[in-house]
Amino acid sequence: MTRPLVRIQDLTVEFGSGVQRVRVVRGVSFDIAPGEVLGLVGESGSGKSTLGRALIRLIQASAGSSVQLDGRELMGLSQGQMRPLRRQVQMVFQDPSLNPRQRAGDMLAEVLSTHGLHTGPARGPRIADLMQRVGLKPEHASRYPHEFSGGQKQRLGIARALAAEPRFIVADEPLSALDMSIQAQIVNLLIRLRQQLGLTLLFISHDLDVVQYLCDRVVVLYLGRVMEIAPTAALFDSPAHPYTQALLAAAPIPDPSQAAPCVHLQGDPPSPLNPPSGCVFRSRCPHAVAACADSVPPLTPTTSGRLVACWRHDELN
Amino acid sequence: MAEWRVALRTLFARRVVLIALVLLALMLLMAAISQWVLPHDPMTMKISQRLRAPNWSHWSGTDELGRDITSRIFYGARYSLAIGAGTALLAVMLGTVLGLLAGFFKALDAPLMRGVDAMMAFPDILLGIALVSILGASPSNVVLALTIVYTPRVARVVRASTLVIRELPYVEAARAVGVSTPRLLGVHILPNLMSPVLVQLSFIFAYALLAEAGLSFLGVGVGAEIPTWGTMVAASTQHADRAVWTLFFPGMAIMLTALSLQILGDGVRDLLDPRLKGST
Amino acid sequence: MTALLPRLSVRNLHTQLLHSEGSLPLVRGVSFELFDGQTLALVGESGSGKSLTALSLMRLLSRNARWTCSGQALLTDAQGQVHDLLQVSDKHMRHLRGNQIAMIFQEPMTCLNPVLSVGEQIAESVRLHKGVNAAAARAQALRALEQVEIPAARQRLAEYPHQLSGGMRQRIMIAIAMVCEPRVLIADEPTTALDVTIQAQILALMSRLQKETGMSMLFITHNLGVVAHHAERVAVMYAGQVVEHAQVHELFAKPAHPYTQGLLACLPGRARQLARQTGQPVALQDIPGQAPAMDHLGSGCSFVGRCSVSLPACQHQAPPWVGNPSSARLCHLEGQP
Amino acid sequence: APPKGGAANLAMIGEPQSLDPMASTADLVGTIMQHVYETLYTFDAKWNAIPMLADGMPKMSADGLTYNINIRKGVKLHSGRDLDAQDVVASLKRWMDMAPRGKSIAKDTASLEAKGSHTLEWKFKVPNASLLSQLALPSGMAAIMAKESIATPLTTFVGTGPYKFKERRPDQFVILSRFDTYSPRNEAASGYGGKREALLDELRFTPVPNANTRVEGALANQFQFADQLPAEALSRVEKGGAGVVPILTPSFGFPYLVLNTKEGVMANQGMRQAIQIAIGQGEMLTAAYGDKRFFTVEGNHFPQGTPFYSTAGTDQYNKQDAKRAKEMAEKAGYKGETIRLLTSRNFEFHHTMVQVMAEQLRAAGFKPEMQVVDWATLVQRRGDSKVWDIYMTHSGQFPEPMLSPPQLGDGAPGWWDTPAKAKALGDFNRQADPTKRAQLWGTVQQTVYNEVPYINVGKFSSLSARSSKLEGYTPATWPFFWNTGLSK
Amino acid sequence: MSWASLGRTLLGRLGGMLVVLSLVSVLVFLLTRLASGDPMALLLGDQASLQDIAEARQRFGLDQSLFTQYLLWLGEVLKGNLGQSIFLQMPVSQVLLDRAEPTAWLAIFSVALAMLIGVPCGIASAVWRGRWVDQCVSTLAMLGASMPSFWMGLMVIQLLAVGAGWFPVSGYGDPNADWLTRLHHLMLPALVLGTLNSALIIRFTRASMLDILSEDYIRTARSKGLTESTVVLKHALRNALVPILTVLGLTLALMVGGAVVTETVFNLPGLGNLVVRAVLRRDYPVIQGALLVIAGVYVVINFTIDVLYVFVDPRVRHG
Ligand SMILES: Nc1ncnc2c1ncn2[C@@H]1O[C@H](COP(=O)(O)OP(=O)(O)OP(=O)(O)O)[C@@H](O)[C@H]1O
Ligand SMILES: Nc1ncnc2c1ncn2[C@@H]1O[C@H](COP(=O)(O)OP(=O)(O)OP(=O)(O)O)[C@@H](O)[C@H]1O
Ligand SMILES: [Mg+2]
Ligand SMILES: [Mg+2]
Repeated sequence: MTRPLVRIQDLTVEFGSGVQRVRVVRGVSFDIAPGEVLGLVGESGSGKSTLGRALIRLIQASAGSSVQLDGRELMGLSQGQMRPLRRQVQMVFQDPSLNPRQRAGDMLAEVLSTHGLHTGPARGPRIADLMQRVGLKPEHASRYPHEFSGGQKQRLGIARALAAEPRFIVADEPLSALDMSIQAQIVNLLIRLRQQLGLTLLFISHDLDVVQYLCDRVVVLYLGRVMEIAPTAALFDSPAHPYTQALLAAAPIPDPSQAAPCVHLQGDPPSPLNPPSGCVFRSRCPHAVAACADSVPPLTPTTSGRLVACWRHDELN
Repeated sequence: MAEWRVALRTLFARRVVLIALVLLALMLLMAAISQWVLPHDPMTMKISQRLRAPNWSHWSGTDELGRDITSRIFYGARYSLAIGAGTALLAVMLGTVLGLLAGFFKALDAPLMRGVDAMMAFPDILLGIALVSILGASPSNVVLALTIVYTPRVARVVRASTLVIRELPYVEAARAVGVSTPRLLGVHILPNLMSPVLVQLSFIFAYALLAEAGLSFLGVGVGAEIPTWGTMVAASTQHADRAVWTLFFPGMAIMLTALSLQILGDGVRDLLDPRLKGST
Repeated sequence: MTALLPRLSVRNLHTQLLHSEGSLPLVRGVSFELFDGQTLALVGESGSGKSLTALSLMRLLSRNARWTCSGQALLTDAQGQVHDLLQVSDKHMRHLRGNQIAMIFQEPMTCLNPVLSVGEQIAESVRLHKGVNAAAARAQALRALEQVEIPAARQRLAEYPHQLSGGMRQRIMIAIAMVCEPRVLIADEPTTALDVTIQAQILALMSRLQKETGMSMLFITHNLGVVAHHAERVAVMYAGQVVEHAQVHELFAKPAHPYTQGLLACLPGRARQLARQTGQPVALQDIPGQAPAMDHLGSGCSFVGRCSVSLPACQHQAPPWVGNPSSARLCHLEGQP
Repeated sequence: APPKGGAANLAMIGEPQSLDPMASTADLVGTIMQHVYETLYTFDAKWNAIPMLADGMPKMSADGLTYNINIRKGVKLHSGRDLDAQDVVASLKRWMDMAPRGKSIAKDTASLEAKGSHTLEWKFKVPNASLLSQLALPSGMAAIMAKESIATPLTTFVGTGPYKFKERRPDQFVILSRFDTYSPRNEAASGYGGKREALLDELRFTPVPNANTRVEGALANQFQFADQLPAEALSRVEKGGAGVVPILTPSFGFPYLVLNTKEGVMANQGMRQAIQIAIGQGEMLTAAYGDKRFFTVEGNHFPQGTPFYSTAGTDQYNKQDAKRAKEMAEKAGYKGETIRLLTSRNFEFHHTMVQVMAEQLRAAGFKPEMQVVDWATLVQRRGDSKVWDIYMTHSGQFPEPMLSPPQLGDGAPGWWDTPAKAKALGDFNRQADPTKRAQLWGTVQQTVYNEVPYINVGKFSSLSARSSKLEGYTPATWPFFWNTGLSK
Repeated sequence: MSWASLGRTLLGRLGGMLVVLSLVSVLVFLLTRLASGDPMALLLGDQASLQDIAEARQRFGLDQSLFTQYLLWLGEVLKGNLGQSIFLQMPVSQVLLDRAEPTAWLAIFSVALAMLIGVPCGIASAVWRGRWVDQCVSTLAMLGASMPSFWMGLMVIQLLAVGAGWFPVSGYGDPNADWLTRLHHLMLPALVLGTLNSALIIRFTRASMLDILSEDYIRTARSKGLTESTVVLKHALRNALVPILTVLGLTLALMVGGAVVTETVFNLPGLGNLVVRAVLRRDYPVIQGALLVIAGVYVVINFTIDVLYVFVDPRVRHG
C-alpha cells in the first residue's frame, strides 16, 4: 500500500472548560490514501465537522493528537507556519460560505494572492479557468454571491478550494443545502474533478445514498468515536457494527417496492456532556450487555480492510 | 448596482423617510451656503434691536444681542451639524475598532469590555459634563467628550456583531484559505457589520445634537460665542418668559434635525431588516 | 378500492404576494384531493410553493407581507359539514384550526414557545376547542404525550422545550397537533431537520397515529425515500404548480412528467441499482439549470428551460393536463415519452 | 407693624458656600448668616458705620492707632449666656486668621486684647481709615460668636442674632428659627442697624440657581422672596398682579474688567489705554440688561450723592472710539497678538458683555479670543498670569472703596503694582479724616483711569421680588428679614 | 447541574461586577481630578487671595500627588467612608442619602409612566406594523426622543405650572411637606421624563415584539386556533418580557443619575442635580461619591436583572 496522504492519530477535540467541558472528538485515528475519497458519516452532533475543522487546524485539537500531511506533522505548527500549508489542504463548506460583499472574482483572486499564485497578467485567465472548471461562466466573476443560485454558490465554494491547487480537500456536507436535482450536478462535478486532478477527498455527509455512490471507504462516527471503518461496498452490503446496521436500516429507500425502513434504535443519542462509560453506543444498542459498560472497545481489524469497534463483534457476526 | 437602486427605492417609498431626508438635505445646504444667502449677518449685534418678536425682517425674531435668530440658526447649523457628525463619525470609528478587536481577539475581549461596561455605568450627560470640565469648553472638546461617551455604545454593538460574524462560515472559509488576520478583519468582517454601524451613526448623530444642547444648558457646552443650536437654546432660557421665540426656534431646529436623523436611522434599519427582504 | 369522500378538496388555489409594483404569483392553480385516512405527499424542489400551499390552506401566511388567496378549499369536518377554508370568517377559521385541521412544521427547535411549559402548550388547545376545565385539559395533554411515546410523560408536562431533544420536540409538536383529534393534518417537512434514526422513529409514530385515528395527512417533503414508504398518493410541484398527480407506486415505476423523471434519475441509489442491473457504472443523471425565478415566468411551460424533450409549443403555450384524475401530468407531450 | 409668626420661603441664587461667614467671602453666606451672627458695627440706611454689638463709636487715641471699643451689656448668645469681651476678642482673632479682609487688618494690627469684661483695646501699627466699614461688612463677616463654639470648621453656630440656626439640607434649604431671647438695640431701625425684631418664626433660604425658576416661583407665590432676578423678568413681575412686588435696587453693583498688568500684551500700559478707548460700556450694559432702569452708564466709580463721588478720569469712559484705539495700539506696538478674554457663563451678563466687548475690540483692529470656562475654572485660571489677558467679574457697590475691587489691594489677579498706585492708595489709606479721604479718592480714580488695571463698566441695579404679603421688607444689598412679617 | 452551575454563573457575574466597579472608581477619580478649576477658590469667595487659596488646598490635602490622593480615598471608601464634602461641610454619605429620596421617587414614577405608555404603544405598533397606528406611535416615539429634555421641561413649566397653575413650578416642597405635596412636586418632572423615556421603551418593545411575532412558535400558536389577543398577549408578550425587563432596568439605572437636566430644570434636590452642582463647584468628594454610587447602582441593577432573568426565562433557569 502507498504511503497515506493524511494520517490522523488519536485526534481529540474539546470545547469549553471546567464542568462544561465537552469532548466532541475522542481519539480518532485513520488514514487517507492519495486519490482516495473517504466518507465520514454519523448522526448530527457526532463530531464530523469538528473533526474536519480540527484536521485542517481551523480549531485547535487537544494535546496528543497528531495529523500528518504527507508525513509532515501539522499539530505543532503555528498559524503562521500553517499558512503556506493551507495551499495543500482546503475545505468546502456547507452553503452559504461566501462573503456577501465580495465579488466572485475577488474571492478567487484573494486565494491566489494569499498563496502568491498566478501573479500579474496570468491571474485573470486563471480565474476564468477556475470558473469554467466548476461550470460557471467566466463573466460571472463580477457578480456578488446573492446573484448566484444555491448550486452555483456551491460551485464557487469548490472553485475557491481548487484555486489553491490543493492535494487534499475536506468537503463538509457540501450538498445538504441543495435540491436533489442540483445535488446531482455537484456530485458529478466532484467526480469529474477527482478524475481530472487526482484529488484526495474527505467527504462529510449524512446522506448515505450519496456516500455510497461517491466514496471508496467510509468512516462511521458516533458521539465522537469511530464505530466502523470499511470499504464502501463492504459496509453497505454487510454492516458490521450494530450502529452502522441501525443507520442503514433507518434510511428510507426511494422505492415503494422495497421494505419500509424499520426502527432499530429507540431514544435519542446521549449528550456529549456525559457520554456513557465504555462503549458510547451501548445506551441505544439492541445488543448491549453489562460488559459493554466497562471499557472502550478498540477499533479492531476484521475481514477485508474493515475495522470495527464493538466488544460483541465476533459473537454477533 | 441594482441592489443599491432597490435599496434606495425602498427607502424612499416611505414618505416620512423622504421628508426627513429632504429636511436634512435642506439643513446641510443652508449650512453650506448660509454666508451668501442669509438676510442678516449672524454675528452682528444690534443692541437697539434686541429681543424683537418675529417680524418680516426677522422671521424668528432677534436674540438678546439683537442678532437675527433665523440667520443664526442656519449659520449655527454648520457648527451643530459638525459637532453631531464629528461625534458620530469619531465614535463610530473608534467604537468599531474597539468592538472589532474585542469581538475578534478573545484575549482582548474581557479587558476591553469591562472598560466599556465601566464607561457605560455613567449616565451619558454626567460623563459629558465631567469630560467637558476636564477638557475645557470648545467645540472640538465637546466632540471629543461626546465621542468618549458614545464610543462604548458602538463598541458593544460592533462586538456583538463581530462575535456573530466571526463564526459565520465564510469567515471560516477565508481562514481555511489562509487569509491573513488583518485582511480577515478588514475585508471579511468589517464590511459585513457596517449595517448596524450605519444605523448607529445616524442615532449617535441625533444624540450628540441633543447632548450638546444639554451640556450648554448646564453651562458646560461649547462655550464662547459659537452659535450652536445648543448655546442658542441655553442662552435663551434667560429670556424665555419674555421672548419665547429665542427658545422655540433653535429648539425646533434641534428637534427636527434629531427627528429626521432618527427617522432615517429607523428607515435604514427597516431596510436592512431581513424580515422585509421577502417583499422586494 | 371503495369510493372515498374527499376530506379536503383544494381547487385551483392561487396565492399571490402583493408588493409595491404589483403581485407575484407563487402558488398557481394548485388542486388536489385528500381522502379519509390517506396520505398525500407534496414533493418538489425548494421554493416550488409547497409550504405556501399549506399555509394558504391554514390561513397562516406570514403577516410581514401582503397576500391574496383565491380558489376553493373544502374541508369536511367530523360532523360532515363542509367549510371553505378560504372563505370562512376569521373567527370560524380559528375554530377549525387546531380542531379540524392541524399543522406541524419543519423546525422543531423553533416552533415551540420557549417560555411556556410543554403541558401548557398542549393543554391550551384542548381548553380552547373542547371547552374543558384546566384539570381535564391537563389530563388530555398527558394522554397526548403518552400517545406520542414520550417516556416519563407526567414529568415532561412541566418541562420546557429547551430541556428536550430535537426528536422529543417534534413529538411534542405532533402531540399539540393531534390532541384535538383533527380530521386533517398538514405536516410540512416534519423530519427534515432530524437524523435518520430519529426520522424513522417519528415517521413510524405518525403512521401509527394515522392508523388509529383515521385522519388524512398532507405530507410535504422533498425526501423521495420518505414519500415511497409513507404516502398513498403524490403530487409533484414545480414553480408554484402541481405538475403531476400519481399513485405512489405508479410514480416511482413510471414517472410521467419530464421533471419527475429527472428527479428520480438524480437519485444515486437508483443509479446504483441501474448499474447493478446492467452490470456497468452509471453516471448520475442531473437536471441541468435551475428552477425559474417566479417573477420571470413566461407564458409557456415553467419547466421548458430544463426539459430535455421540450416541443416548440412548450415555449409559449401553457401545458394542458394529460391523463386521468388519479394519474395526470401537466405537459404538452402526448403519450408515454 | 407686620404681624408675628409664619415661615417665609426665600429663593436664593444658590447654595451657600459655607455657613461659616469667615470661611467664605461669598455674599450669599453673609446674607444668610447675618441673621445668626452680628458684628460690632453695621451700616445704616446711608451706609454710615454705626454700632451694633458695640455700645457706641470707638474711642480713638490721638495718633489714631489705638481703639477702645465698649460692648453692649446683657446681650444674650443663642446658648443663653451673656456676651462678653472674651467672645469678641476670640471671634475677631479668628476673623483676622481666616477671613481675607481680616488678614489684611491683622497685618496692620499690633495687639488686640480684652480690657475688662466689656471693653476691648485694639492697637494698630498704621492708621486704618476703613476699619469700621471692614468690621460692618456682612461678607467675609467679622461675626461675633460664642468663644466655646469657635472651631474650624464650625460645627455649631452660636451667635447673638435675631435668628438661630436650625437645619441645613444642602441644595434644599437652610432653616433659621426665631431666637426668642434676642437682645435688640433701642434706636429706630435704619438700614442694617437699629432695632431688630424677628417677626417670622422661620426663615427658609432655598437655593434656586436657575434664575428663571426663581422668577416662576415668585410669580406662582411659591417664594415669598426671590433674590437677583434677571432684568428681563421685570415686566413680568410688574404684570404679575397684586401678589408680587418687584424690588429694584439701583447701583447695586458694578461689573469690571481686570487686565493682566504682569504678563502678555496687556502688560503694556499703552495697550491697556487703547483697550479702554476701544470699548463702549454703554453698549455692553444695554446688551446685558436691556431695560434702562437696570443700569447706569457712568464713569464715576461711586454714585452721585455718596462721599466718594468723583468725575476724575471719566473722560476716558465709554469712548468706543475704534479709530483712536487703533492708533493708540499701533503706538503701543500692537502687532495683532490675540487678546485672551476670560469669562464664564455662570453669570450670563458677564458672557453677554464680553461678547459685545469682543465685537468692539474687533472693530478697533484687535484680535480678541473668548475663553468661556465655568466659574470654578475662571477663578482658578485668573491666578495664573500666563493664561489670560482680560477677565470679567463684578462686585457689589460698597460704600468703602477698599472693600472692592481687590485690585486696589495687594496681590490680587492682575498684579497691579506701580509707584503711582502705591502713592495714591498710600495717601488715601493713611488719611483718617473722612472729607479729606473723599477728596483723595479722586486721585485714586484718576490713577485707575490712567494705568487701567481694571475697567469699571458701569453700575447695575438688582431686581428682586417679594410677595405682597411680606411686609416690612427693606431693600438691601444683603437682604435681611428681621422686622419683616407675613400678613395673613 | 442547574443550581450549582447557576450559582457559578452568578458568581462569575459578581466577579465581573467587582472588576467593573473598581474600574469605575479609577475613572471617577480621574474624571474629577483632571478637571480644571479649584474648589478652594470658590469656597473662599471672590475676595480671597491666592495665598489663602494655597493654604486651603493644603488643609484639604489637595496638594498631594494624585496617586496618593486616590489611595487615601479608596482606602476610606473601602471602609465605607465616602469622605467629607468640601462645600457642604457634611459627610458625603449624608448628602447622598438626603438626595436619594427625590431621585428614587422620580425614577420610579417616570419609569412607571414610561412603561405604562411605552409597552402598550410598542405592542400596538408591532402588531399593526406599517399601519397608521404604527406610523403614529413610531413618529411620536421618535419625536419624544428628539426633544431636548430641558426644552420640554421649560415648555411644560410655562404651560402647566405658570400658565395653568396646576403644578408647582419647581422644588420639592417645604422642608416638612407631606407626601402628597411631594407627589405634586414630582408630577411635572415625572411627566417630562416619563414621556421622553417612553420613546425608548416603545422602540424597544416594538422591536422585540416584531422579532417575536415573526418567530415560528407564534405561527404554531396561531395554528392551534388561538385568538389574536391570546397569541400576542400570552405567547408573544411572555417572550418579550426578558428584553422589556432589560430596558426597564436600563431606564431605571440611567434615571438615577441621568435625570440631571430635568432635576436642574425643576430644581429638584436629587442626585443628578447634586452632581451638576458639585461639578460646578468642584466639590471633589461629593462628585466622587455620587458618581461612584450612581455607577454602582447601575452595575447592581444590571446584575439584578441578570438574576431576575433566571425567574423570567426558563431557558436560563434550566440551561
Ligand atoms: N465552538 C463550539 N463550542 C462548543 N461546542 C461545540 C462547538 N462546535 C461544535 N460543538 C459541539 O460539538 C458537537 C459536535 O459538533 P459538530 O458540528 O462537529 O457535529 P456534526 O457531526 O458536524 O453535526 P452536524 O451533522 O449537525 O453538522 C456538538 O454537540 C456541538 O454542539
Ligand atoms: N413571507 C414570504 N414573503 C415573500 N416571499 C415568500 C414568503 N414565503 C415564501 N416566499 C416565496 O415563495 C416561494 C415558495 O416558497 P415555499 O416556502 O412555499 O417553498 P417550499 O416549496 O416550501 O420550499 P422549501 O422546500 O424550501 O421549504 C419561494 O420563492 C419563496 O421565496
Ligand atoms: Mg456538521
Ligand atoms: Mg417549505
